[in-house]
Amino acid sequence: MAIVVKRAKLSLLEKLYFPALIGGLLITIRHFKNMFFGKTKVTMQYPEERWDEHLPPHYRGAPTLVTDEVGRERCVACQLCEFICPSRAITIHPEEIPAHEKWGKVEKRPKTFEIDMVRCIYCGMCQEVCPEQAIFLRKDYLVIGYSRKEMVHDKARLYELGGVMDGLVLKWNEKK
Amino acid sequence: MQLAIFWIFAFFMVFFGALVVLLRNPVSSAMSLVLSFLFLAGLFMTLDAFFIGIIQVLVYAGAVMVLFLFIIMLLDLKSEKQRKLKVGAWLGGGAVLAGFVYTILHVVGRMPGAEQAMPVLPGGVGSDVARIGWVLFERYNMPLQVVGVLLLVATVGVVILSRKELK
Amino acid sequence: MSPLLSLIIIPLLSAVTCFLVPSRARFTAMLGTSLNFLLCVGLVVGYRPAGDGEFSFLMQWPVLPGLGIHFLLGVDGFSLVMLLLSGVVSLCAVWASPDPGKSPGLYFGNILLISAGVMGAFTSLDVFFFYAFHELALIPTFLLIGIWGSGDRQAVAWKATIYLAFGSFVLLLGLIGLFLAMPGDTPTFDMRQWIAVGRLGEINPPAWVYFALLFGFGTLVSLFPFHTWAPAAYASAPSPASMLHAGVLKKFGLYGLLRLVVPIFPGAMIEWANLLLVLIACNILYVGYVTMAQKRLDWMIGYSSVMHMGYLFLGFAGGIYNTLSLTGAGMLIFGHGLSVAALFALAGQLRAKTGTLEFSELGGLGRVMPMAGLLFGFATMASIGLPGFANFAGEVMVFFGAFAGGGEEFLNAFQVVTVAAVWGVVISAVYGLRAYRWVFFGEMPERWAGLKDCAPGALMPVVLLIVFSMIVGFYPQLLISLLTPSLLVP
Amino acid sequence: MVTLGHYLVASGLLFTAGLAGVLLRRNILIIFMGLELMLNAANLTLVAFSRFHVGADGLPDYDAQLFVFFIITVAAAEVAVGLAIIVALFRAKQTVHVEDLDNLRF
Amino acid sequence: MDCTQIYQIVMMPEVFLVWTSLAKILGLLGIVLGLVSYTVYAERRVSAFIQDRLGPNRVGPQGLIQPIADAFKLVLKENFMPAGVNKFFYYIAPKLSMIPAILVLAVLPFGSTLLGVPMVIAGIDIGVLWVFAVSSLGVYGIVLAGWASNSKYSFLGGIRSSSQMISYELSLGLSVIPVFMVVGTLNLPEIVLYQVKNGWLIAPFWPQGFDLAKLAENPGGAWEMVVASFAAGFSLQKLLLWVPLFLSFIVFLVSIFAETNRAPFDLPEAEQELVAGYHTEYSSMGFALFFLGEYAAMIAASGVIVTLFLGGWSLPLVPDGSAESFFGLSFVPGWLAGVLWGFVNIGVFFGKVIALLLFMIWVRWTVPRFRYDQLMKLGWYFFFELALFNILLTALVLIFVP
Amino acid sequence: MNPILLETILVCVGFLLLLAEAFAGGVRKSVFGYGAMVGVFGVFVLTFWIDAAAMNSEAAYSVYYSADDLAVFFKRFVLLATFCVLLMAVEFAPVLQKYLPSSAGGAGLGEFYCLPLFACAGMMWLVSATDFIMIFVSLELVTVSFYVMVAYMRKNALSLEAGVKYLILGALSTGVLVYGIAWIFGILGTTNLVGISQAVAVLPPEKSVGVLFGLGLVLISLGFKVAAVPFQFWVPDVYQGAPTPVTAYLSVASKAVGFVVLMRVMDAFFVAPYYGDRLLSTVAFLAGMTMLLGNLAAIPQTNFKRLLAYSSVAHAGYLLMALASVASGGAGYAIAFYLVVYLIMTMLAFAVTIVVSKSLGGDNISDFNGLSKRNPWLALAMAIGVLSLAGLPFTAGFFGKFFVFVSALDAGLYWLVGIGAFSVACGFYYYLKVLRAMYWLPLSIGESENTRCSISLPLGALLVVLVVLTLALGVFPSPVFALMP
Repeated sequence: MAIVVKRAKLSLLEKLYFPALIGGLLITIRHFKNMFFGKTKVTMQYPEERWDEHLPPHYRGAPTLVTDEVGRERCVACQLCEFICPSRAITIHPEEIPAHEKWGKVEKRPKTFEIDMVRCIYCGMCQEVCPEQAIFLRKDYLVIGYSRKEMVHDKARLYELGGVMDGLVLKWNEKK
Repeated sequence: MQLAIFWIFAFFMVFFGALVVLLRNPVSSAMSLVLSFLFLAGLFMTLDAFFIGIIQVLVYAGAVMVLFLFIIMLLDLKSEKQRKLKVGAWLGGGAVLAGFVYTILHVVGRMPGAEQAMPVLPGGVGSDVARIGWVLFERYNMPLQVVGVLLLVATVGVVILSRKELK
Repeated sequence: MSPLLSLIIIPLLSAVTCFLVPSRARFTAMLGTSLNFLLCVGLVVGYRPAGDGEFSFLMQWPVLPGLGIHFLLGVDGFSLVMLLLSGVVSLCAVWASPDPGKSPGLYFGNILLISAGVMGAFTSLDVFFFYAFHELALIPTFLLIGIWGSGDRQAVAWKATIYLAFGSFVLLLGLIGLFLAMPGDTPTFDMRQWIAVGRLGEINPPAWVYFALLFGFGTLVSLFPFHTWAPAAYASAPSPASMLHAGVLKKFGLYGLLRLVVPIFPGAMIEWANLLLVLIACNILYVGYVTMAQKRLDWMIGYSSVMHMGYLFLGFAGGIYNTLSLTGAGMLIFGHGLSVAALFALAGQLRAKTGTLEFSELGGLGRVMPMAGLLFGFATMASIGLPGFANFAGEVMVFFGAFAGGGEEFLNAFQVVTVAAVWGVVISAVYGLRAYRWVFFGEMPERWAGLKDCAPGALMPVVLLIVFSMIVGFYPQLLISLLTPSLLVP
Repeated sequence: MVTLGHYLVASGLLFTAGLAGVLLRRNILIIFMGLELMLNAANLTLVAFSRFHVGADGLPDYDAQLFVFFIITVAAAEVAVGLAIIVALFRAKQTVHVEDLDNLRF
Repeated sequence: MDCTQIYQIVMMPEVFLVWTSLAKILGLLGIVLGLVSYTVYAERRVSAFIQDRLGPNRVGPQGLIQPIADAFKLVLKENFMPAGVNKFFYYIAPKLSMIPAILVLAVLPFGSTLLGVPMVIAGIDIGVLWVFAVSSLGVYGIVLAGWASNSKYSFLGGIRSSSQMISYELSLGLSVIPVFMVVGTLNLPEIVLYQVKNGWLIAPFWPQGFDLAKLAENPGGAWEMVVASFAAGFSLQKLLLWVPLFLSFIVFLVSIFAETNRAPFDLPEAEQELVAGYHTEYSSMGFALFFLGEYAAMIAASGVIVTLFLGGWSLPLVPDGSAESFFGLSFVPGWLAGVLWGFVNIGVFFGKVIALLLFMIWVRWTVPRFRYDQLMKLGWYFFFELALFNILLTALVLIFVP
Repeated sequence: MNPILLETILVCVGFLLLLAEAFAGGVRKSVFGYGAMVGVFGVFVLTFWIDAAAMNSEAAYSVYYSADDLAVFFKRFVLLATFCVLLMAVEFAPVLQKYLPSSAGGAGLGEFYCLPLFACAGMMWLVSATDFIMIFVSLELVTVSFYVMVAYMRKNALSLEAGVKYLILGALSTGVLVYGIAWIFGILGTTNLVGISQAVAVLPPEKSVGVLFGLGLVLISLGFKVAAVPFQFWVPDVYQGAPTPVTAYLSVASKAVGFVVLMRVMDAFFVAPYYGDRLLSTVAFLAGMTMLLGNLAAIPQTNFKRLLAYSSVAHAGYLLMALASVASGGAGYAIAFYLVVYLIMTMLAFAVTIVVSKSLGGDNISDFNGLSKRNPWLALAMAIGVLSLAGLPFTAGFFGKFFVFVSALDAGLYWLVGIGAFSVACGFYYYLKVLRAMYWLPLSIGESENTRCSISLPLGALLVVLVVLTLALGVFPSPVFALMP
């Protein structure tokens, strides 16, 4: 059913159109003036000014892998993040940790861990799902590169970005 | 110089005038007509009829032909398909046209004043617009009124004929 | 106001009344025509010639003085004869008309319009109205034939109307030519002045005018090559229309010829006499033979009426030389009008009774319709021109006049044609009597056994016509005294 | 030297071109354009005559230019009405070809 | 051939006319084309400011080199021709839209005189008519572009544009008639001169009769002079004329918006409805020409408005280029003073034009777009009648008020 | 009263009606029709008070506007024609309405009643015009009004076709006219008819070619306007397609003013026998062809309006014949009178056609079948109308033809008269076809005699008046002559 919207009845002044027009012009010129004399401050001059110090605590940047305070990989290559990732940005090849390694107690670790940043949508589900609290979205927003290849973060880069994270639950700690 | 200008303008005027008839695409025809009118306006200017020349551009090129173009586009007329050529009609038409051209040449050829050069106008007489204005309002006031009524009738007519739904 | 005006107005008013009150149309028509008839008789009785070439009962209204057109009425002897004829035939036509069936108002109204037209034509002294009144009959005829006619009525009506319209238009052109040729500064359409000017020889119209008039009048009277419309039209038309048309209206042309052409074109008439005579000979002999070949009564009567026009033209052609011929023509007009009207009336009755007029289907009707047979015999004899009927007087005068017309030379054209014309009488006797025999004598087909004789009311008009014819036939002087003064040779 | 004859012949040819459009083309719009060409040829003739026949004061005859003015005005009105009719026709018959205008025959 | 001979040849009237005209044409074209590109820049900047943004400010200081960068970008892009277009008209349409706008400039007096040369390319008697005639040709480019592109959006844009321009040409033409009735000439330089003498037409009781030179001679009596000149310029007729002339100005201004397809009448290129209207299918230089054509038309139109209503190159205090002294400065010789004043006049003219351009930009980013039927209604039912009525009003004032 | 006020008043009436129509919402549209009629009639009455002396002879318009007797006579003529047309238009409204795209009842009718007023004013100007500029301008006013009126029924393809054809041919004739005028102006240096006749009188013969050329073109164009063969081919289509009142208007008023212009133009050139002779022979030739072709082509027609169209061509032929015989002196009267009677009888025929087509939905001759049984009086009126067109005595048409032929014979145009006689006979043929349909032929199958055509009171009155006039002028034509110049 069609909905009939009644037109508002305009007064003569409104019908004349010009007062409203002038009113509008005044509004826009005020904006112009404020902008012109620098009263309005809304725009950040980006490359020179950066967001970094203004970023809120809950900011979700690029996903990264972290090590614990002792330099261990926290990731156990459970592949839950790969599974949950909505845009299929994550690719993990697990491998067994050879027993001769220093932290050879647990059976698996990622052989390769790649996040395709062209696909990543910064949703944070990988962080949420991670049982080991090994993957974190950090505050890096400048994810740039000259080629697609560069946009794929491999394990080394992920750890480089993620750095060390300590003070977290370490379920397998005693085994390590 | 004058002759050269004349020849250029006249040639292109007639050339584009002929193209109007010869081209198959109505839009091309219309645009040729516009060009023909522009050169015609140029010829008017060579005859020191600036006002007429400008009015020519203003009314014909600026309004009438836009209207034409508008209508052609509105009706979405495609290039004319090659309909069956009516030889009789073309021959008859051609004969009439040839006869007409011959008549004109004959008449002009036999006209005593045709060889006369363009008289020089006295200098410093001011704008021809003003003089045409004077003639218009002093001498031809009544035809002007008649034209006014004519325009009124045309307006009413166009509204009647083209309005989707009469109210 | 002249009584002549009432002659025109009565039928007109009656016609209008017929249109308005169709149910009483026949009565109205009878009333109107009777009145007119009585008026005509009264006029004839009361007429006292005012002098040679003078007219009585004059009345004049200016219509277009600038062009000399007046509504001018007046009569002399000749017109009175024509009026009498019109009066009688009009009355008889209405009287004898069978029941029209559909739209009686239109039917009788049209008949009355024709009547009014002829009355007007014969009383007008203004050439313009003389012509105009004749045209008044054109459309009523068209309608009468087209609606109530028989046979191939539509085509016939069409042909006749176009023929007549064209002929009369040429006639009009001729009249205009004559008008323009009139001497003097004041234009006039006054017939008296035209005649006077003609008699004085002051006018010399161009030759084409003569031919236009001859063609125009000739077409109306069915002169030989232009006659083809006539038999068909008469055959198809309802009987009153044929009666009026063949009996009266057609005579308009001759009236005009005698009235206008004779005084004005003596020279042309003499110069082109031979041409005219050839046409007349054809008219009598050729058409006569064609008449003999007819297979139907109505066609026969139609052709016979065309053939008899030859005699009239002979009278006209000879009229340039002597009055006798002209008077004879006038007389013959009267006689022929009566006889042919009577024949058509009877034919109409027969058709109404039997539904056919084919000779091959008829025969022996005299046994069941004795009165009709008797009257038909009288009418046929009148038509042949046996003594005792007006036709005879007319024909004799025409023959004498025309024979003498050609001058002293032995066997000149006039004499040859007159002899041929006399032979024509024989021809007409042959076909007339043969038709009489075929219809009323001989073996009667079974299907006609039940026929009744015509009602007296239907036969009375025929009686009236024959009686008139016989009166004049026995006492021609009655008309001659009226005709001669107005038909003096210039 | 430009003479009156030059202009007259030019205008005559333009007129002929217009006439050719009217006679030879079957598209009403093109025919209409041809008519405009004819009118303009007449305008050129008028202006040429007016320019070559100077009056006593040495000026062109402005009556003719005025006439041209009227012609242009009237032609514009005519075009407006004409195109309205043509559009209406197109709406009714979906054609602008004179050959398709065949309803009126006996 | 020595220098004097060359000088003589150069100063022959015909030759002089030719080369001065050429110089003027080149100069004006340079200015206008520059102005065009910077109007585009201004549009972007102003719109940004109005919307609390900054706009282009990277290329060059405050982004001032941006137009040049844009130009390079456009030229270097691929000139893409879609399938199914009518090639000839597709190719020619952008040119057609550019040419008329530039031709209009020919009759605009963009300055007084410079070394005795009038600063107008062609000071013809039918100047205003020329403006209308030529600007009315501008529609062809748009219409043909719309039609030739073989795209529905373009086509609709072209159709809209043509009917819109025809409709508003009426009120445009009618609205300036009061000006001619008051001034009595169609010659644009003369109209400006009239305004120099009698005050701007937008405000006909503008002071008259004093210039800065006189003021400089008698600084003490400055106030009296100003008052006196106001009084001299004032009359009842002028006061009353102000009404119709102001109406004229409004109608003309609004019609110009419609004629140049500017918001709020930019239906032919309404982005939300028609993508970009008639130039949807154009890229590279074709697109650029349309863009430039539009802005050139704006400049030309502003020039016409300035000339007709806003006193042309004149400021009340600025004498024309024939003045003998420059602010009474003794070290400036007479001829130089003239030249300087000439430049000042040119500057004044373009200053006014720029002001108007800014105004147009300002309006564009303020007013929402009209609906198509509203647009037509406004033109035919309101401005047309208003312009007619205005003529009548002017005539009445001119006749009945002395 | 100054004669120029007449047209002014008429235009003002039209203007006011248009305004009233635009702003008065609920008024019945026929009111505007009657209003227009009142206006026309008022102006008609005013024509009897005009005083040519009131025209300022100093004024500019006196050069190209003449209020001589001819002009006044034809002004009245045009006004009467407009009056009849308006009456018929009111009657025709339901048919018109059917073919207009309108939701509201009566939309678009108001304009239909106003347009004739403007056309009428144009024609009044035209008959007064003595200058080619004025002639052109007012002629165009008339023509443009007719473009609109002819194509008015725009949901009817016939009307539109007629409109387009009239448009093309009208514009063509305009172009030719203008070109012709340009040449005449070029050689003679003036557009004023008086000036032309002065200039022609002293023109050296070697200059006459151009004038002759221009004059020929003007004649061609006016030939289009008066529908002379071979420029008649638009006539049947346009007449058939146009709304019937407009057809009547076109065939009467537009043609009449065309003849007035033709007379005025020819008059200007008669001072020089060089042109006079050529003009006369040309016109005579045109007249002959027109009569012949008009009549012959009318014969096979089955549509009554188309028949009337050809008959109108034929009548143009008779008029041209009169025009060709101006040597006789009475030709002017003949033309004027002929046009008057043509007005009456054509209006009569068209009025009946409107009644019939409104009731029976068509205007073919077969739609008249058996009309005499249905509406005897209507049939009688029609009969009188067509018989008058055929030129039967005692109808006005006869006098018309009579005068024409008198003047033609007077001028010695015998061959033309011969053609004329033949044409008249043809004319009888096709007019009788209508008579045949009405009186002879039975009703079409499935129709009863009781379905009568209803006639409204005003139209009935008009019919009666026209019939009476037809008959009265057939007997007594002098009143018309009293009004004539």
